Amino acid sequence: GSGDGGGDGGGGTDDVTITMLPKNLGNPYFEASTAGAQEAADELGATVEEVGPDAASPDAQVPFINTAAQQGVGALVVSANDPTAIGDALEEARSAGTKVVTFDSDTEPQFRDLFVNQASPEGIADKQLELVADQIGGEGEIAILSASANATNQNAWIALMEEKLASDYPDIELVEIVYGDDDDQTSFDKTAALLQSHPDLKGIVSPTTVGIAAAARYVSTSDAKGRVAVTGLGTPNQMREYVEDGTVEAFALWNPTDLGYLATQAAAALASGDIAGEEGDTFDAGRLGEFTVGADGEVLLGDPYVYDETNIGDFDF
Amino acid sequence: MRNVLRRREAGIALALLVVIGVTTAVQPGFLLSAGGWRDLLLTPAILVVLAVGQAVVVITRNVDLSVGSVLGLTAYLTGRLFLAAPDLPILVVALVAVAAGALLGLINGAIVAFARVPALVITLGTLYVYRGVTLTWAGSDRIDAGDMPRTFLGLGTRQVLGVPVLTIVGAVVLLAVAYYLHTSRGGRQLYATGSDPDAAALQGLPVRRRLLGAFALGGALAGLAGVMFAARYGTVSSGAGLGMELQVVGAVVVGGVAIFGGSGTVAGAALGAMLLLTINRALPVVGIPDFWQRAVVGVLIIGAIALDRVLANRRSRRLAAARDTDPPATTPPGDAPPGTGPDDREEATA
Amino acid sequence: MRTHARPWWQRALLTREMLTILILVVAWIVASAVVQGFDGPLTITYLVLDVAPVLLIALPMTLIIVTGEIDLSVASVVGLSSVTFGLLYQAGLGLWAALLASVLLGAVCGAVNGALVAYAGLPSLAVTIGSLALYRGLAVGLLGTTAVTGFPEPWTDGATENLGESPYPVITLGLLALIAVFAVLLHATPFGRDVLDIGRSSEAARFSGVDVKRTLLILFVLSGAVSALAGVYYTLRYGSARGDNATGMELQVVAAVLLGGVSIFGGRGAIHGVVAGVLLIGVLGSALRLEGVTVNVINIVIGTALVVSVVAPRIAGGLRVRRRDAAGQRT
Amino acid sequence: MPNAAPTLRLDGVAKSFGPVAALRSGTLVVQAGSIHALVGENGAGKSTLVKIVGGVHRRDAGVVELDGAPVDFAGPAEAKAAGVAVIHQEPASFPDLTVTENIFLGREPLGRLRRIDRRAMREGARDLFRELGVDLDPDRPAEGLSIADQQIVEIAKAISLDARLLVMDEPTAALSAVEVRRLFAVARGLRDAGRAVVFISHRLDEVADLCDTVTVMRDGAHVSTDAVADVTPDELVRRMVGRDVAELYPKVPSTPGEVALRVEGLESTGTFHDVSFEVRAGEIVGLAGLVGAGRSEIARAVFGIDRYDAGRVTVGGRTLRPGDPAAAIAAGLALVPEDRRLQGLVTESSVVRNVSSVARRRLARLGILVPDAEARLARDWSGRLAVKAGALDALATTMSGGNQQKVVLAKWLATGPKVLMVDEPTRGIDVGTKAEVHRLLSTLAAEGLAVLMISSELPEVLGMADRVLVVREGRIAVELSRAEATPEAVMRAATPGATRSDAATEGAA
Ligand SMILES: Nc1ncnc2c1ncn2[C@@H]1O[C@H](COP(=O)(O)OP(=O)(O)OP(=O)(O)O)[C@@H](O)[C@H]1O
Ligand SMILES: Nc1ncnc2c1ncn2[C@@H]1O[C@H](COP(=O)(O)OP(=O)(O)OP(=O)(O)O)[C@@H](O)[C@H]1O
Ligand SMILES: [Mg+2]
Ligand SMILES: [Mg+2]
Repeated sequence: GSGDGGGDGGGGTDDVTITMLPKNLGNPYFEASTAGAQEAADELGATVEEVGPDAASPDAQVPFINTAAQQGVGALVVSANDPTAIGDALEEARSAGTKVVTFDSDTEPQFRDLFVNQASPEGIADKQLELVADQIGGEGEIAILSASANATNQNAWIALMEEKLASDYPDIELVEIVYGDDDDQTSFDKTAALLQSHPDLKGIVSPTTVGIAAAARYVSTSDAKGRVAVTGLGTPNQMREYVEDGTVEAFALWNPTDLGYLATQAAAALASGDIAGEEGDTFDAGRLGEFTVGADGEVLLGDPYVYDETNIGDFDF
Repeated sequence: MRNVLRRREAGIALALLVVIGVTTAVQPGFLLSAGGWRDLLLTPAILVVLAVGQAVVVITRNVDLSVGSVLGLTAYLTGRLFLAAPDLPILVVALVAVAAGALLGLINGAIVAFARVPALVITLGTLYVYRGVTLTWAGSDRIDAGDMPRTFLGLGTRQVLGVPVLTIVGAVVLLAVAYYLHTSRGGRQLYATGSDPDAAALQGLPVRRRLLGAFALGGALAGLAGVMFAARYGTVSSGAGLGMELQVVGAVVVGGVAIFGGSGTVAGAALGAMLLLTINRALPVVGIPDFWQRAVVGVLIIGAIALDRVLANRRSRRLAAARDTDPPATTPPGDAPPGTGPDDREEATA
Repeated sequence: MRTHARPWWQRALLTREMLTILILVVAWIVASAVVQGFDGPLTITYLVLDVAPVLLIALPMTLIIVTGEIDLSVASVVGLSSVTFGLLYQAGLGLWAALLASVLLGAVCGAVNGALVAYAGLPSLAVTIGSLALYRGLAVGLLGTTAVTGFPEPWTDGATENLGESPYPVITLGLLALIAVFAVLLHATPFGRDVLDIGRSSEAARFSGVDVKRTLLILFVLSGAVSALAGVYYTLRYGSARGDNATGMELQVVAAVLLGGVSIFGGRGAIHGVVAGVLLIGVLGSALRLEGVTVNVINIVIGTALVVSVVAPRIAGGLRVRRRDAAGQRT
Repeated sequence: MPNAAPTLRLDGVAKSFGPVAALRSGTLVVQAGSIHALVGENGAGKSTLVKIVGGVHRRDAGVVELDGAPVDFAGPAEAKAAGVAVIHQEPASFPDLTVTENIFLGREPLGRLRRIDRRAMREGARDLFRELGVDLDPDRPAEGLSIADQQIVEIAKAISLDARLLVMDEPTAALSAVEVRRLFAVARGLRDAGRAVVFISHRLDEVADLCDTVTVMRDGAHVSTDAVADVTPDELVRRMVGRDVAELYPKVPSTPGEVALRVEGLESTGTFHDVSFEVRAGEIVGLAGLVGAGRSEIARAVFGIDRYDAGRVTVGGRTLRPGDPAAAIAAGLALVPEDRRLQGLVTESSVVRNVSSVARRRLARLGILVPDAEARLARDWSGRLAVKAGALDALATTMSGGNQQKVVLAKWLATGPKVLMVDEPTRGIDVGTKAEVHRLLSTLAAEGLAVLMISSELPEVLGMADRVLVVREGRIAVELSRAEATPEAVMRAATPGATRSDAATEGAA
């Protein structure tokens, strides 16, 4: 590795082309991360192009990965819809010389060069449990509204939350996990079903931005408002309405713009040969400062940030 | 015929009551809480409106697969209108969306009627096209609750005398269309057109106008459903209504509208929509995991068509028997039954 | 009496299939000239890999649509077979045995559709919308939140590997073989003639001694089995058995078949047209993606192509149609 | 009257369908208060002319006048509005609508707020049926109506239009004698009320009975118009064909051989009962009876299209599996069904495909069809039967009825059958082709084929059959030898509870 930490020393970034491949288009979370990617690319003089399927499924992502390989782009920044299903395509892209950076949702480590992690899974799980425990007074029934049943990151967080619940929160019972497929309507209807089947439910944790907004929308208009707490991971714009009307007390999220920014910086560093993605490599990520590659090729953005009534007005994404 | 049809709709209504009854027995809140009662009425409202429109199209022996895409486009349009002109009266926005839906339906209808090409193919094409237009227009943009007026979002959940506003909208649409189909010349001609399009042309019925009307109505109702979607869910992304076409067709079929046109009622279609969604909500309550929902819905659809076949068979047997026992005065007596043994009926529709 | 009203070259060229083939050739030439990266060897590799499942399923679908029926449950059978293949492998069954069992299950799924359509006489459009939900529900229900992965390398590689140094994946051979089988079946066997006759008049076919019900059953079984085969391919290609694999693919398949000139009313269609239709969608998608065109525009292009492919011949023949006054033609 | 403009006047009307000139020069003058017969061979252009008058087709050239005023209908609705009612050759009813709705479709009586007045509509239907002397339930769906009843609904519809011109395109083809008489009474009533009626039929006896004027058409052109009383049926036939018809029933004598088809105790609940008979090689057996007696059903069951509850069918000593037409074909059975376009032919297929549609299984080598084998077979057989078509790849739908029937016969003869069942082999076929078909059947029988002929035309049965089986209410009422088979005897056996005189009249009809 050439990890001398000098992103500006590489000089090869101005002709780097980067393809940004989110889970799906039409998702404001990824819109924010792509904005960050664009920002980084502008600073670096690289070009970034966002492509993606209209529904979040791995088979729909593969043709875009193939296309990136055909075009011979310098780097591919992707949020994986499945840890293995897109692996082959990624490997082919890498063998065609494209550097692969996953962000937001990882593949198995052998398929990519780097994973830019928004927050450590433990950090995310802990934060959400903290929030919900706080909001329901430390005891009662809670449920989880997840994205799709196969989403890697969701499942990892849920597993950690279950562990932590068992050890640290004996009075909180997780009664059901449902899947809203990151679809507004499905998530909305699943929330309704949750409240229906668990009349004593005290809180809903939704570790996905689509889910938490749908859950908040449902709860805000039902008699569960004020009785059932909604928290999880959401974006300020989607949640503003529900924080203001009191449905939601507080929720968490890292800054997706920063995440896209960091992933693009890392991708550019890889593509220009500044780093190789080995553990211990360091690179300069513009306004975010210097980052070090950790074990398994992971780069950690930081801890999730808690949004509530007091600070939500400061954000617009 | 009336009686049999009535029995068909009564059957679905009964199934619906059984589902509600059983689920309520397991979990009283399903019906007997304020939220349960509201959701029971509110959840199917959008699908009911779509199913009524689809039923009219199917009655003419066509199908409109683009309704999900039309819903997505008009729901997004609704949001954009509010963003562009926050002071626009809700009614105006709704009318614009309905008109847009009618226009999209009219495009389908015009291609089908004038080029004389199958609706299944055309609307499969416009399913992609309309969705593509929404995606292009919206990109990653999304309409959030904060983008739309509170009063509008309120319509999505408000109740009048214990009945949600959207449910009232669905009921009004249902009654109006049912009344039209039953009591007007145009309505009967829709049935005739679906029953035998060639004969309709030979009779000089305004087949094209009827087809255009049916598709435009279907589109307009999909547009209305788009407005309802925006009001109810509060967020609209470019994926709104994705894949809904098969659910709507499923509801129509469950409701006893023959897929080959000419028979069935919009009331049946509406009941079919209610049954599908209520079962969806009931399953988790009675302890069947989420994942198996679709399987149950599939069994329901197949069961409904099979039931229709049984009823139709029984009806033709009855008609045949009537001819045998009570021969018309002029036809020479004879006990040769019509070519309507079970074998024949199957061939006719296979 | 003359055997043919038109000389052979007119009969060969003035067909609906030729139109699709022509458009395919033009699209290919234009893409090679204009789209950067399209003429590379990877294009062919990815094209074949991408269209393989749709192409596979389109073959039996062609025969089904030619009889005037339709099978919308195919993508759900892909999902179900993917799940059973994965589960059986996980349970320790050999891969060949798992493959065979999955294909058998697909055949059973097809047989259920076929029995309901042919023997119970239910409309296939409605039946297969029902079984679309049913089979997908079973697939998702069986596997729940999990996905089965970790299939042996030789198998997963086999699904994507190229033939030696050529740009053609190994599976090309299998695809060509199946295309040939279905082309012969439809165009050069008495069975294929029966299929066409059923599409044009199932009553007349029955009076000619065609066992209409059995023929339909066979077609649906074929459709189920081939879809299941596509499901296994899908699983191996992505190395992941999931209940939601290939969601929505049924409409792609139908679109490709219709683009290939098969009449949705039945009685008309040819395998070569369908192959061209499938490839056309693949080429358009590939070229547009390379141009950085987003999925929405690709949707619009495919949708428009479908509508135009049906409407254009009508407009071209519009004068004739108007003069013949179709209203009276069918009476 | 002669000074007033005729109700309908057509002059030099032409209509082509692509290359087919269906109508070259249609000329017809119909006076008010008259019933005008229009006769001609199949494909003479009668229906095409009717469709132009009814607004279904638009003419390419010529003049159409109603009461002296030129008209050019853009659609059937305009024709209706102008007082033209047409009963088309193929009744087109809407199976899902009730009989009443079928009759009043598009013209429903309206009540308050332009809503349909269902009671008035039902009363209207009742009145019409009373006038026609039929007893149909106005509220039953049209689905499942017999062809005869469908035709009656069409007639009721046409009458209810209260039109000044009523055109009936072969309305009697499916009607029983009683119904025909009722229809004639209605037609005469209309005539006496000063309306004009056009009547198309291949049955010249009906023409003589009902009409006052007759127009003959041939090859899409007008041939002659005369008072009915002035022309003999023979003369009409000569004009229709344009040549003298050789003998209509050229019966070739032959000696019956082995039993080729044996039917024993065939039973189908509600359809036919205890049907037993034999057909020997070289023999033509006629199956006579009233429409609806169940003859077609017997043939369908024997062939395996329909299932039966009891009994046995043996062909050439081999017992057939019930409900399996393929097995019947393999044993040497062939059925020319009664509905040519729906059952006999795949009309959207070419002549080649139709002729080879059964025999092609035998043409396959290792399951694959040898190129051209089908075309060779088709060329051979269409040549032998003198099928007239532009080319062998012409679609069957473009051919005239008679040629279509020859294609159906060719398709079955190509299988080399031992037993040929023909159901209404000459229904709706012109006299020239009819004679050809008869000669063919006769020759085939003489060559050793066993023929079972179902026909509602008594002269045909009597002229062709060696033996006649009379079916009444699903049972074989009597078997008559050629010598015993007089019209009276057949009709007496066929008509349930008929008096002698009744039977005699119907037999003559
Ligand atoms: N469209 C129809 N739908 C249902 N049944 C019909 C229809 N047409 C005819 N039938 C019934 O089929 C039977 C046979 O009718 P058809 O007029 O062919 O008499 P047939 O005795 O079978 O044959 P034939 O007229 O040659 O004697 C009759 O009982 C008639 O009521
Ligand atoms: N829609 C059409 N397309 C092509 N050819 C047609 C069409 N309609 C009729 N013809 C042809 O026009 C000619 C006249 O047909 P038409 O039906 O008028 O005869 P017809 O005198 O009524 O015969 P029939 O006694 O059999 O009813 C026939 O050769 C027929 O094949
Ligand atoms: Mg005619
Ligand atoms: Mg008959």
